[in-house]
Amino acid sequence: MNRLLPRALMAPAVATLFLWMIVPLLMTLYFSAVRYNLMQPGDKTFIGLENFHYFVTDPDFGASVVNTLLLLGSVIAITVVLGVALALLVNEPFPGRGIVRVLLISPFFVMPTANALLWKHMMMNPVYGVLAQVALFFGLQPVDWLTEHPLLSIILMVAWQWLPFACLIFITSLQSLDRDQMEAAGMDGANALQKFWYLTLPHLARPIAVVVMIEMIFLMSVFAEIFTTTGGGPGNESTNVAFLIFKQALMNFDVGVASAGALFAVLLANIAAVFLIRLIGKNLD
Amino acid sequence: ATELVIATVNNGHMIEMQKLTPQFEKAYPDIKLKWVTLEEGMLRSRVTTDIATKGGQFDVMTIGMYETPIWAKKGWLKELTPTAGYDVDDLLPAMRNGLSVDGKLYAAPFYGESSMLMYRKDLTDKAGVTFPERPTWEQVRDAAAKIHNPPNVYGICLRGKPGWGDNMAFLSTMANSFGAQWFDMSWKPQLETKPWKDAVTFYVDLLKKYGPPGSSANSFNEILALYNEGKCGMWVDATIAASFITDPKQSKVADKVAFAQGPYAVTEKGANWLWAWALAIPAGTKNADAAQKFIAWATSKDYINLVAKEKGWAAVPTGTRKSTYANPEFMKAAVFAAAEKKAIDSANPNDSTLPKSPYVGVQFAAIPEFQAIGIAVGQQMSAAVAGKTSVDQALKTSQAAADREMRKGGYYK
Amino acid sequence: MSFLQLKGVEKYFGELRAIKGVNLSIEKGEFIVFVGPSGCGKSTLLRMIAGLTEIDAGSLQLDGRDITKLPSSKRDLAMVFQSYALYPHMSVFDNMSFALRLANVDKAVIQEKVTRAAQILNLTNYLQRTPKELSGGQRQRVAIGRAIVRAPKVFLFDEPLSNLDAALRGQTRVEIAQLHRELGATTIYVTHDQVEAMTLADRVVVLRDGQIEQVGSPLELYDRPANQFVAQFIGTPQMNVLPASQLPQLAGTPQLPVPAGGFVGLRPEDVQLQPAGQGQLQGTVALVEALGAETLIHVALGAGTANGAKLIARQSARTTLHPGSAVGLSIDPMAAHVFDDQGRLARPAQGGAALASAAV
Amino acid sequence: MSFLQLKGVEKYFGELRAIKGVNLSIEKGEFIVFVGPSGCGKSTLLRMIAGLTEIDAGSLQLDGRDITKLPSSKRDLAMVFQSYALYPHMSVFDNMSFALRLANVDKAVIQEKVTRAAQILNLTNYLQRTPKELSGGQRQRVAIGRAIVRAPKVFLFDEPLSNLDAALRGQTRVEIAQLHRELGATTIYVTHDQVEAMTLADRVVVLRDGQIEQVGSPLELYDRPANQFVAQFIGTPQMNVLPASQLPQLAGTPQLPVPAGGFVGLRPEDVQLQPAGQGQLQGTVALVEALGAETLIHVALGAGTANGAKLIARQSARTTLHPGSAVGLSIDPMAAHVFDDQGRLARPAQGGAALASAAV
Amino acid sequence: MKNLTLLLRTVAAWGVTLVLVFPLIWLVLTAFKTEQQAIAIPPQLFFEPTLHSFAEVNERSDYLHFAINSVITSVVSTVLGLAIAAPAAYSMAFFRTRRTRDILMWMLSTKMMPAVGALVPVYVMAQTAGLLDSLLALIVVFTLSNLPIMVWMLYSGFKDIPGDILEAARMDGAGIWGEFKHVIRPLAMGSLASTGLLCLVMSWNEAFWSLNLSSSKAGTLATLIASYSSPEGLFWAKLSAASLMAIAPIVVVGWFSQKQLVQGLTFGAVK
Ligand SMILES: Nc1ncnc2c1ncn2[C@@H]1O[C@H](COP(=O)(O)OP(=O)(O)OP(=O)(O)O)[C@@H](O)[C@H]1O
Ligand SMILES: Nc1ncnc2c1ncn2[C@@H]1O[C@H](COP(=O)(O)OP(=O)(O)OP(=O)(O)O)[C@@H](O)[C@H]1O
Ligand SMILES: [Mg+2]
Ligand SMILES: [Mg+2]
Repeated sequence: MNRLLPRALMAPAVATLFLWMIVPLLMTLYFSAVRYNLMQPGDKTFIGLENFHYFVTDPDFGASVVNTLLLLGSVIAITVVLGVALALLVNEPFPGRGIVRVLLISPFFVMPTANALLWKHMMMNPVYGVLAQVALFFGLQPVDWLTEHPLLSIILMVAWQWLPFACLIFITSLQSLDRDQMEAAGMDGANALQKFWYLTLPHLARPIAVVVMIEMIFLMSVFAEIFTTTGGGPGNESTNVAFLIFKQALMNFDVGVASAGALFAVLLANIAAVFLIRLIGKNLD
Repeated sequence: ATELVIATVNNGHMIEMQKLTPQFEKAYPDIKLKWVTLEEGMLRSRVTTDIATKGGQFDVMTIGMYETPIWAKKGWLKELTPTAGYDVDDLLPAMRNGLSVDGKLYAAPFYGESSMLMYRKDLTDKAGVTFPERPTWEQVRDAAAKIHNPPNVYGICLRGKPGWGDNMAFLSTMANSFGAQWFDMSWKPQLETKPWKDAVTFYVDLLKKYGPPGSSANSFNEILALYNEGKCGMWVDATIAASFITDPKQSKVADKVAFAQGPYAVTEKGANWLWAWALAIPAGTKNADAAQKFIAWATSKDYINLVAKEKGWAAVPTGTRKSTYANPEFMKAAVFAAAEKKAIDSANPNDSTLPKSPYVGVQFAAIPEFQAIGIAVGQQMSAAVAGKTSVDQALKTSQAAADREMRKGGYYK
Repeated sequence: MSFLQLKGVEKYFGELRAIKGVNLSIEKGEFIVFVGPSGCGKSTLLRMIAGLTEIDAGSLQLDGRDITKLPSSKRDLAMVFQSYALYPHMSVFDNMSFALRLANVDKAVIQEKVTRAAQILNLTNYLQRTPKELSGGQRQRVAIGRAIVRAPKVFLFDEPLSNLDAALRGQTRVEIAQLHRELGATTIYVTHDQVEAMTLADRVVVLRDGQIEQVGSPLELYDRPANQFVAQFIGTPQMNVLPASQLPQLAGTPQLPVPAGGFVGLRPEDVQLQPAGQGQLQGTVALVEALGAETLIHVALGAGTANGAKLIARQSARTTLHPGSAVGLSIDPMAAHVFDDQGRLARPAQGGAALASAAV
Repeated sequence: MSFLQLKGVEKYFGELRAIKGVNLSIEKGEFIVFVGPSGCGKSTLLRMIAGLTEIDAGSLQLDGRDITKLPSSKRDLAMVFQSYALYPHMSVFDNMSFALRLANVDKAVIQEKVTRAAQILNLTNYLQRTPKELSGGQRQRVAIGRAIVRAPKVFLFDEPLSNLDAALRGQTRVEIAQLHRELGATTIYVTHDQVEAMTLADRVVVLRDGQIEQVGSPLELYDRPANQFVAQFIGTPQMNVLPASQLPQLAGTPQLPVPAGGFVGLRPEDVQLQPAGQGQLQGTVALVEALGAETLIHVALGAGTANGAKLIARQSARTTLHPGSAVGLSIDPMAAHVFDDQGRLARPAQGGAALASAAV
Repeated sequence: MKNLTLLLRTVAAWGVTLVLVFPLIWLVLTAFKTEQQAIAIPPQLFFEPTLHSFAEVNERSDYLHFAINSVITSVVSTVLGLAIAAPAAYSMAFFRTRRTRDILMWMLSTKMMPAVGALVPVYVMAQTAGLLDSLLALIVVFTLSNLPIMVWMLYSGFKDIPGDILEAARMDGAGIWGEFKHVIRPLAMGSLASTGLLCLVMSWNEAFWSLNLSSSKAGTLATLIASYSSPEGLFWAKLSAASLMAIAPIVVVGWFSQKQLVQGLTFGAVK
């Protein structure tokens, strides 16, 4: 019974997840090897690796990989850096801290589509948008965000959404920072900055690993924001792998190529994950 | 009662139709309507996924002139069999043809459109510009230069948002009038030919000099908002826009608009497009009878009268029936009516390019591969407008992309 | 003037006056131990010296310089926390060298100092481990090592051994004593452990309720406690203290004059067991604790004394007594401490087992 | 047959043979204490009895029934964990009544049992608090209370007092002794504290490296340790054990015959200080620890003995000696333990301070 | 000095916070404007609020219908997810083996395939099962896609429970279920709650699957927004109203459970 019980408890989760993974994966594998366009189904002829060939030779492919990594890297960097800063800021008491915390985490609860629409139409619109109005107020030329800095705009939107999450986790973690250690460092002659660098930051290593891991999982497949705002453009400047697959699947309706792309994305994600686990893995369990 | 699930786009006329649900349900008490209203791109992907996988989630679908013939040929759509009272022959021939395959009607036009030039009479007058019935692009550019006065008003607003139904719809017609075509008779893409280069160069210049900021992200709805705010001096787009910009409830410039036919450069052929949002029944539905009834209702003369009664004649869906244009009340209320009818009548999907082309469609080519090509090219054009790439480079990349797709589609080796 | 001087130091936590005007002079090189019941303010006082807790009133001088307002990072003190407060992500070496690195000390010098400290503390083989790979005692030594590499003006220890098990505690205690002898640094040490206080201290400071009750060498406190509180706080098992009225046989005799309402205090080793019937007091054995080298006998006093009075006797020899055995107790009146009705010492013990002239 | 019987019990952790065949019989009502160095397997053995750790070989019988494979929830034992392991989300009452509630005992009965246990443990006023609102000592008592309400067949304690401070520890120790007298329940108690082991145990089991070294009453172990290990493990300060070769003046005399390569063991209380020049041994004082009631004198043996040999002497009287003073030591050879070259006891002490006939 | 620091901190914290939530504040303000006010230049901070946009949104699509679907799918998938994840996490935390870490990493890796890539397979599966446009399909998909994170979070939370408390319960006669019910569940309430909350938020906000697997019956609030995601003339106020209606419930839930969330999101960081 000692051996069986743990497995029995694990079974539902493992089994369902396995099915959830394996069935689509197998079908995806199959689709990726046949010609399958939703606009003309029926003739699913086997074409070997042609779909993969088409996917990786897509003119947007290189850019999309770069953009994916840029998006991933920048958002993670922004949320971690600002998240730590914010968490430190609100970790000590000040008037209204409770309200500030509540407000601070609000963007996390906004659904991605609403987030994108909000930014696209009400913040970044070059004519009516708040940012344009602010620029005009200061006598500046309004910036056409989505056209001139499409990827940056996407990064801003996504970071805006994920910052609260990172912040929340860091706040949690800071609460368990040992006060004695801080005092000991004080007695050792450390100033505030040194305390942060030598104590707080190492203490945050684990939550940072958690944030990086979770954000990576979610950011790999960001496309709603892109679809709603820039549509991957102009050109391919804000196309990432997920959006490229989306385009193949739901705009070109080429399921074969999209499946090849999805497999590629799985590969990419796993490479990133392996790399990441090497880097921060021991912080994760 | 039967529940009909209707997928539709979030355009003004459709939303109006949705609001009239009670009227329909009163007339057909055993049918209940369920609406799925989506943005155009999402609608297209939802509907395509569903019909292609035989998902059967929808009983009535809103589709366009592009999908109708393709899907009908595959047998994915049920033929429409309206009763005599429906008066099929009242449908505008251009529309009926575009939605029929082998003489059988597979989708009923809910509203139809062509494209035309909509300009601000007050501004052109002030600038001393007058347009002939169908102006040339040169004339349009000169006028734009005179009117341009940012940030109060921009010379001209044109579509720039990438998408085969967005910027490419407009740009294709513009290219047609410069003498261009998508494919030659051996299905080779023609994007690096001179007419395309001329057209795109002209387009990009025009928008860069006299367009509003953010043009590369603008499509119909975005520009409509700008236009209604009085930010656009001119606009070449779907005729259906006319009913909105002349509606004082929405538009600040309702009384200052005038219309001309779509501008041309080399030829008038294909200088304005033809499109219809139409209602069709997927083959897999179990509620075909009810769906037939609903479509007959929604695209009937009575429906148009109903909208007229509720919202006034200026707000009725246009571009579908001869009888609408024969109605004096409508002609009086809709200042754009004549121009619109003329535009629709002048469009011919089967002969829209100066050189002979193997495909059907004015602003598209009705082949499955066209979507992917249109999207890829649209993306390049949008990038060119945004100044992210040169026109030559954009066309070169476009040509390569199109070539890739056509090869993949097996049109040639 | 002395090396470290506290003058009228006070601390308020809101309403609570946690430290109520403490005056204390500490000489250079002294080993001072703070003892007192839980909550009496030992840690608070130590933290005020360290600069971790603000001083609300009074002044603090170190080496002739007023440091009342100086931040702790500038005071040049080293503290060993009860919780060790090691930096969990740093190796032992890094933990120990942290302060020096912050002070930009030369690498070679750091290396040398840490190596020496590690040698003294027997940590040489663990320098590359992180704290969680160490046993409690080793961690403790790292915490001490972190303090000694700096050669600070004053060492502060807050119950440094309380987390250790008994064996390790004894061992580390000896190490600390040795260290102090070697380094000769001024040290203030908070503990609630009797043995630590007695063996380590040059002077013990007994605190109670934010105030100093008595300051003196360990044996001074043991032999001449200023009051009943100190008397009972120092020594295990604690001193037997009984109201004089419960000991009519003893109290009030010429050798043992007790003020009205006063108390008599007897160290367990000054209570001698006799066969029943002999000695000044009679009682029954309640509990016998044989510890090997010594035996503790709990005796409930019998008739002639008030109900329930208990005395503990301690003797080196084994006993054959059992709970229930009747027994007599003989007490040298000169070995008794006398306290007045306020608990103040009225007369210290004049002799007794402990003070008996030593064999040598 | 005895109440609780361990027969050839073994435990492997992977490669590590943590318990190497333990045989032990425990009688009903006995108070057994396990002692031994850290890592010797005390906890493991206790946990095997509790059913928390599987038994890999051997058998375990309780009250005539084989319970080797029985899950712990069915064994009817109660355990007091070193960490208390109180349920942090339950009140004291709920903590104590948890087992009874699981067993569907009648409400009124639960109420009564808990009330009584709370009375015994002085917890009546805290029944509605949660553990984190209690002091360490109170938590400890709750943990004990949780065990006693159940009136289990056997009580298991795993170092229950190690988290307490010295004062509380002494107090709780007395309470446990009293409880055991009152309830008379069979008890197995793990500790590394000398005093606890000596005062509480009926029999002490000394473990080392997964094996039993010796079983016996506390004084048996103190007086007749089976080997050098037990001798040094029992008693603080520990027994002085020196190779016979370092004590030529003593070892090998007729009163103290020592086998070749053997050792001589001397309890500190059996080492008498003499003025320099007198006694069998000469040395210099290295350290004096005055504990009040007693004094420990560390003496480094001088010329005539091998380098660095040290002896600790313990005496009740104060001393005027200082580190560095020359001193003589006299030793009653009969008080010495003799061990052979394997460390096994060759001859126990025949007399000495501790065994001197008691005054009474 | 102290006061100055406090002042600076207060000003900085409030400043940053207001900037960060400004878009949301703006969204709320816009929702109560008329369309004309919404795009007025310069932007209006003070105006007479109107509920017109809300009425319009509600007239066009039955808000309550979508909201109820959202509530059902997110709550049920959360509960279901907890029910599946908790035993697995329990097993991983208390019966740790060498495989545990690998299994956890594998679970997390299943989340890395972009949803679009699996659309057609999942669509076909749902259709085969006859589950298109059903709440059940959404619930299953939400549950499964949240499962890895839930297992991870709960695992971390469970690991923080000292093992000896469980042993104490065992000694007290608790079986495996008793242990879970009386000890683990109450002790892990914090992490169960925060895991549940996070899951609730993720399910509520899920847009891709709800959009693609539902049509009329099972649509959630995320699909409601989809019909406002391209402009229709003047639509800023309507868009704001619709967005506000879609996000308000979950944001409010988030606000009220902020404390819970902060305490539970430890991912095992409390040592
Ligand atoms: N930060 C604080 N806020 C409020 N009261 C405090 C604070 N620190 C200590 N106290 C109170 O001040 C008094 C002295 O506390 P202190 O920690 O100095 O006691 P202690 O002698 O070290 O006790 P222990 O032996 O238990 O460590 C106690 O009553 C305590 O409750
Ligand atoms: N779960 C385990 N897995 C592997 N080894 C273990 C485990 N538990 C104990 N051990 C090993 O078994 C030996 C005995 O451990 P045990 O905990 O019984 O010692 P102990 O006598 O209780 O020590 P302490 O006094 O430090 O508590 C040790 O070497 C220990 O490292
Ligand atoms: Mg303290
Ligand atoms: Mg142990």
